[in-house]
Amino acid sequence: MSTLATPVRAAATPNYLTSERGILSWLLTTDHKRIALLYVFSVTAFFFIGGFFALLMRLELVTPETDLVSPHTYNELFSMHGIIMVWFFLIPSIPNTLGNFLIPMMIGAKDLAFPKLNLASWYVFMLGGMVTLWAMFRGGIDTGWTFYTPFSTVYSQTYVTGAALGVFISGFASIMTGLNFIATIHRLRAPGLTWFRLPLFVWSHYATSVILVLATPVLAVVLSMVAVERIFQVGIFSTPLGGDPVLFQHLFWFYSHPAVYIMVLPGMAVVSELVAAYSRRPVFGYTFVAFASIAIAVIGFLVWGHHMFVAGQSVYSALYFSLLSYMVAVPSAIKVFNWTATVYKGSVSWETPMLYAIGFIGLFTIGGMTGLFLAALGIDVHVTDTYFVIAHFHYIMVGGTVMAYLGGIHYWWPKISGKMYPEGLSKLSALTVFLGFNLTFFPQFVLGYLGMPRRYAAYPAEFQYLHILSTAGATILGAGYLMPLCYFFWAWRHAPEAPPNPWRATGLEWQTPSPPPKHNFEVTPVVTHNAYDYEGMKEELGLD
Amino acid sequence: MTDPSALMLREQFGTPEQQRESATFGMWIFLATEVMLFGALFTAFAVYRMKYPLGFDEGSADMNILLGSINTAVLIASSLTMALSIHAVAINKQVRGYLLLLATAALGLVFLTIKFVEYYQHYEQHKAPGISFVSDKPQAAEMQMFYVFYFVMTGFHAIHMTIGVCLVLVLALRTAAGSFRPAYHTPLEAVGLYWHFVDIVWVFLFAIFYISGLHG
Amino acid sequence: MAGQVLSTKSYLLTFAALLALTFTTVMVGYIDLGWGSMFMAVLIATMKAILIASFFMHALLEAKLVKLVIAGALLWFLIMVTLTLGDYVTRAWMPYPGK
Amino acid sequence: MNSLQLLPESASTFANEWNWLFWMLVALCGFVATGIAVLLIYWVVRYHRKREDELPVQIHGNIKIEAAWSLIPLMLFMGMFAWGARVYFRMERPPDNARAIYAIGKQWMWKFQYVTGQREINTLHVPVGEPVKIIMTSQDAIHSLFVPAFRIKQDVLPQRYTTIWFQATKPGRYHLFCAEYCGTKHSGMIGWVYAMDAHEFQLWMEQGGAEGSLASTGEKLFHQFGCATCHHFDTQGACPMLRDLYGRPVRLTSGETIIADETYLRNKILNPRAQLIEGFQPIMPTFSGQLTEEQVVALIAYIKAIGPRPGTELPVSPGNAPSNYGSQQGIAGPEATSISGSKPRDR
Repeated sequence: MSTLATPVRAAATPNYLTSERGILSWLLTTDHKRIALLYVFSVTAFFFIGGFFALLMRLELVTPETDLVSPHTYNELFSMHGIIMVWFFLIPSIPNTLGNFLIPMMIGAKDLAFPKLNLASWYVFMLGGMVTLWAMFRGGIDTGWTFYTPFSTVYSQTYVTGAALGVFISGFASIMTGLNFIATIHRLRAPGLTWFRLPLFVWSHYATSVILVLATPVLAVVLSMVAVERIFQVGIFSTPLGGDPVLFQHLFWFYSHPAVYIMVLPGMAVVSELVAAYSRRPVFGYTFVAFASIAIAVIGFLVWGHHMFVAGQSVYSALYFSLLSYMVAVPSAIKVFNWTATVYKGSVSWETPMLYAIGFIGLFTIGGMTGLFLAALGIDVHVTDTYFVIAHFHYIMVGGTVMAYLGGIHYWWPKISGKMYPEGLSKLSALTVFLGFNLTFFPQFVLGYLGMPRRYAAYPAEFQYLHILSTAGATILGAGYLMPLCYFFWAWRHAPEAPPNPWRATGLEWQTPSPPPKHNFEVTPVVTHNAYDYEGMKEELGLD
Repeated sequence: MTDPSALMLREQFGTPEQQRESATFGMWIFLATEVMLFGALFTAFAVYRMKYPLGFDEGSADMNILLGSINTAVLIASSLTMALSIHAVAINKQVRGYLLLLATAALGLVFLTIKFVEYYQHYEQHKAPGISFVSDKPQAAEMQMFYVFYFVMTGFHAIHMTIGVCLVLVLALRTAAGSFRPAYHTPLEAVGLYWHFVDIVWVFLFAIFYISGLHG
Repeated sequence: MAGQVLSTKSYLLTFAALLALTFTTVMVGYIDLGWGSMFMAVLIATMKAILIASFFMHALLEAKLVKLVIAGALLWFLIMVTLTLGDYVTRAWMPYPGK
Repeated sequence: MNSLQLLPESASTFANEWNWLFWMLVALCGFVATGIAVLLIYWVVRYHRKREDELPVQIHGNIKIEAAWSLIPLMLFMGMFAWGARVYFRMERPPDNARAIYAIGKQWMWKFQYVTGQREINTLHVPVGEPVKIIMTSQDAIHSLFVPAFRIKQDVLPQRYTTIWFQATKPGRYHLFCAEYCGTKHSGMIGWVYAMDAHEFQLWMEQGGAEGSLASTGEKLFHQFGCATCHHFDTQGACPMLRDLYGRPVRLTSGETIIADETYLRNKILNPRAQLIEGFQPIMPTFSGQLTEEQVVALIAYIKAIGPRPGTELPVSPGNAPSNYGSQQGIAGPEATSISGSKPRDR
C-alpha cells in the first residue's frame, strides 16, 4: 500500500468501491471510506441486537407482573441492551462511520494520519463485541451497563468479567479512533484550510476525540479493577478491606459522563452540516458553535458527580457538581439557539435529512432541558434512578444521536453509495421514527415523575397505562427503524445515480465524484473559502 | 527519488517532515491516554491512602527497598541507553544504536526479573491478597488493600514494560536490517517516548510504594 | 523538534542527576516526617519525572502543540484527583452519617 | 388496571417545596422549548425554498445576540442551581429533634427497627407532623430507599450509615421502593409507608409487640459479647469510656480528629484497628462476622442511649446536638444498679 502517489490514474476513474474487488480487499483495506462502511455494517448489526432486547423489555412491561420473562432474564435484557447500545452502537456510531468517512474528505486529505491503526480499531472493536456477545450468551450479564460494585463484584452470578473484558477491549478501538482523528485534523489539513475554515462537523469531532482519548483509559482501569476484585475476591470497591463503592462510581462516571458527550457531540456535528446545507446559509455564529463544542468537551469532564447526588457522596461535592453541570448546559443551549437562527431567512428545503435535523433540535432541546431538572439538586433526589432519567437520556441519545445518525446517513448517502435514496419513503420513515420515539419516551417522563423506579421487572398496577403507551410507541419506533434498513439495501443497487453535489452544498466532500475515488481527490484541493461560503461559491454551485 | 525517507512516505502525507511530526504527535497523544490510565489508579490510591494512612504506611514499610532501588536504577539506566541509541542512529552509527537497543531490552528484562523475584517474596511472606495473605498487624485489612494496589499498579506497569521490551527488540532487529537512517527513524523516537514514559510511571510507583513508608 | 540537538554528555548528566535524586529520596525516606514523608517522596519523584521528560523525551524542544498535549494530560489528571478527593475531604463537614 | 394517574401523591413537607420548584422549571423550560419549536417550524415553513437555485441572504451571526443567549440562560441556570441546592440542603440536614428509626436493606427486603424495640419488614409506620430520621445500612449490595410521596431518596451502602429524613403531612399509605438496582428481585424490594396521626401512631406503638427497646437489646449484647469487661462507663480503663462519646470529637493517632457518629461507632465495633485512638493500645478484638447488622444497630443505639452521668449538664457539641442523646431514660451504663428502658418514651 505504500506505493508512490499516482496522479495519472484519472482516466476511467474507478471509485473507492470498484478500485479493488474481493472480500480480502475489504478486510485488509486501509481506506478510511471502506473502514467506515465496515463500521456501518457492524454498528447496524449491534443496533438491531440491542433494539431487540429493548423490544422484549417493552413487551414484558405491558403488564405489571413478570409474565413474559423471569425477573432475572429481564435484568439481563436491560443490562445487555445498555452495554450493547452504549459501547457497541452509540459511541462508535457517528464518529467511526460518518466521521471516518468524512473527516479526511472535509479537510482535503487522502486518508487519516494512521490508516493501519484505523483498520486495527475495527478489528479490536469487533473482537470486543464478540467477547461481549459471547459472555452474554454464555453466562449472561445482569449488572446493568453501569457495573456498580459491590453487586457486580460480589453478588452477581453472571459473566461479569467476560462482559467487562469485551468492553475493555472495545475501549482501545475508541482510543485509536480518537488519536487518529486528532492527529489527522492537526496535521493533514489541505493548504489554505485554517482552523476557522473547518466545517463544524470537524470541530465537533475534534472535541469528541479529545474526550475519547482522555476518558476511555479511566474506563479501562475501572473495569480491570472490577475484574481483579471479582477474580481474586479482594474488595477494591467492596467492603471487606474497607473499599468504597462510591469510589467506583466516581471513576466510572469520570468516563461515563463525558461518554455521553462522545455520543451526542458527533450528532451535533451532523446537525450543524444539515442545517447549513438545507438552509443554504452559514451556521449562525460559527465561532460560537465551534467553541461550544470544545467547551462541552472540557466542562463535560467536571460534572460527573451529578450521577451521584443520592449515592452517599459529600453534600459539598454534590454542590459543586451541580453548579458545574449548569455550566455545561450553556454551550449546549448556545448551539440550539444558533441552529434555530440559521434557518431564519434561509432557503429551507424539506428533504429527509432536514426533517431529521429539525427532529434532532426539538428532541435534544427536551432532553437537554430535562437535564436541567436532574442537575437541580433538590429535584434530582426524587427523579434520579426513575424512568425520568431513562426518558431524559433516551431523548439525548435516541432522539438526539440516532436521529442525527439517520439524518447524516441520508445526507451523505449519495456520496457514500453514488446513488440517491427514495425521498417519499424516507420522509415517511422520518415521521414514523419521530412519532414512535415521542410516544415511547414521553410517557416515561411522567412515569418517573410519578416515582416509577428504573430497572423494575414488575411494577405497581397504577403505572400500567403509561407503560402500555410506551410499548405501543416502541413498536412504531421499531418499524420506523426497519424502513431505512430495507430501502437503503434497495437503493444501493437500484436507486438513480447521484451527481457529485446533489444538495449544492459547500463542503470539500461534495467537490469530488460520488462515490469518491480511492484517494478522495484527483488533485489535492486548495481551500480559499470559509466553511458554508455560499456567497463566495455561488457560481460553482449555480446559485443566484 | 533516492532519498530513503521518501520510500517510507505513506500516501496520505505530503512530506517526510509531516509524516514524522504526525507520528511523534500521535505518540504524545497516546501518552496522554496513558497518563489518564495510570492517573485513575493513582487517584484511587490517593483516596485510600488518605482514608487509611496507618495501614498503607505499614504495608509500605514491608517493601524490599534494596530491590526497589536497584530496579529504579536499572530502569533509569535503560532510559539512558534508549536515549543514546536514538542519538546514535541519528548521527548514522547504526551498529552502536543496535547494541544500545539490545542493552535497553536487556535492562528491561533485568527489571522484570527483579520485579518477579519481589512478587515471589511477597507470595512467600503471605502478602499476596486473594491468594494468600496473613498479617498479625492491627491494620491487616488496610495493609491488604495497600498490597492490592501495589500488585495492580506494578502489574499494569510490568505489562507496559513487557510490551516495551518486545517493541525495543523489534526495533533492534529493524535497526540491524538497516531500516533507519538519520533522516528517518521515527519508530525509534516513538518507542523511545513510550519507554521513557513507562520509566516516569515507575518513578512515581517507587515513591508511593517504597519510599512513603520507609521510615516505619 | 528539529533533529537531535542534545549531546551524549547531556544524557549522561541527566542520568547522573536521576541516580542522585533516587539516592536522595531513599535517604529522606528514612526520616519520619509524618505526612511530609509522602509529600517529599512525590516531590522528588516529580523532579525526576521533569528531568526525564525534559531531556530524555526532549519535551522542551517539542512544538507548542506537544506541550499543549502534556499540559492537557496533567490538567485532566488534576481534575480527576481534585474533584474526587473533594468528595472525601468534605464528607466529614456535615455532621450527619453518610452526608 | 387502576385508573390513570398523572400527579404523584404529595405527603411530606418536602413535597410542596419540590412541587413548586418542579413546576417552575416546567413552566420556564416549557416556555423556552415552545418558543424554539414555534420559531423553528414557522421559519422552516416561511422560508421554504422557492426555486432550486435560490441563494438566500447570508447572515453570519451577531455578537450581541450571542452574548444575550449565553448570559441570560447562564443567569437563569444559576437561579435554578441556587433554588435546587436550597431544597437539597434541607433534605440532607435532619433536624435535631427527629425521631430515629434504623433501616437495614438486604437482598431483597427492608428491615426497620424502632428505638423503642418494634421491628417491621417492608412496612414502615411513621407519625404525621413529626420529623423522622432513618439511619440506614445495607447487608449486601447497594440499595436505595425511595418514597415518592415524600420526594426522598438516599442510597443505602454496605459498611456505613446513611441518613434520610422527612416529616409526613398527610395520613395514608405510600409506596416505598428500592431505587438502586440490587439483583434479581430488585423490583420485589418494595413496601409501604403508613403515615398515621400522632394518636394512632401512639396506639400502634403500644401494640407493636416490642420485646424491650433497641437500646436494652444492645445492652444485653454489650454484656453477652463481653464489651463491659473493658469498656467502663465512668472510669477510664484500658479502653475508651463510652459515656459522652456519641457526637463527640475523637483524636486519632494519625493526628486526625473525627466525630463519633454512627458510622464511626460501627467501624470501631467491626474493624477497631483501622483507626487507632490516641492514647489507647490496639487491643480490641474485631466483631466482624460475629454480629448481624441488627445487633450492630442495637449496640449503637445502646451507646447513644447512655445518658450523661446523672447530674451533669447535657453536652452539646457545636452544630451537632445528637438527637437521641440521653433520650432513653433509665439507661445509665453497666455501673447503674437497675436497668429498664423498655417503655417507649412519650414525645
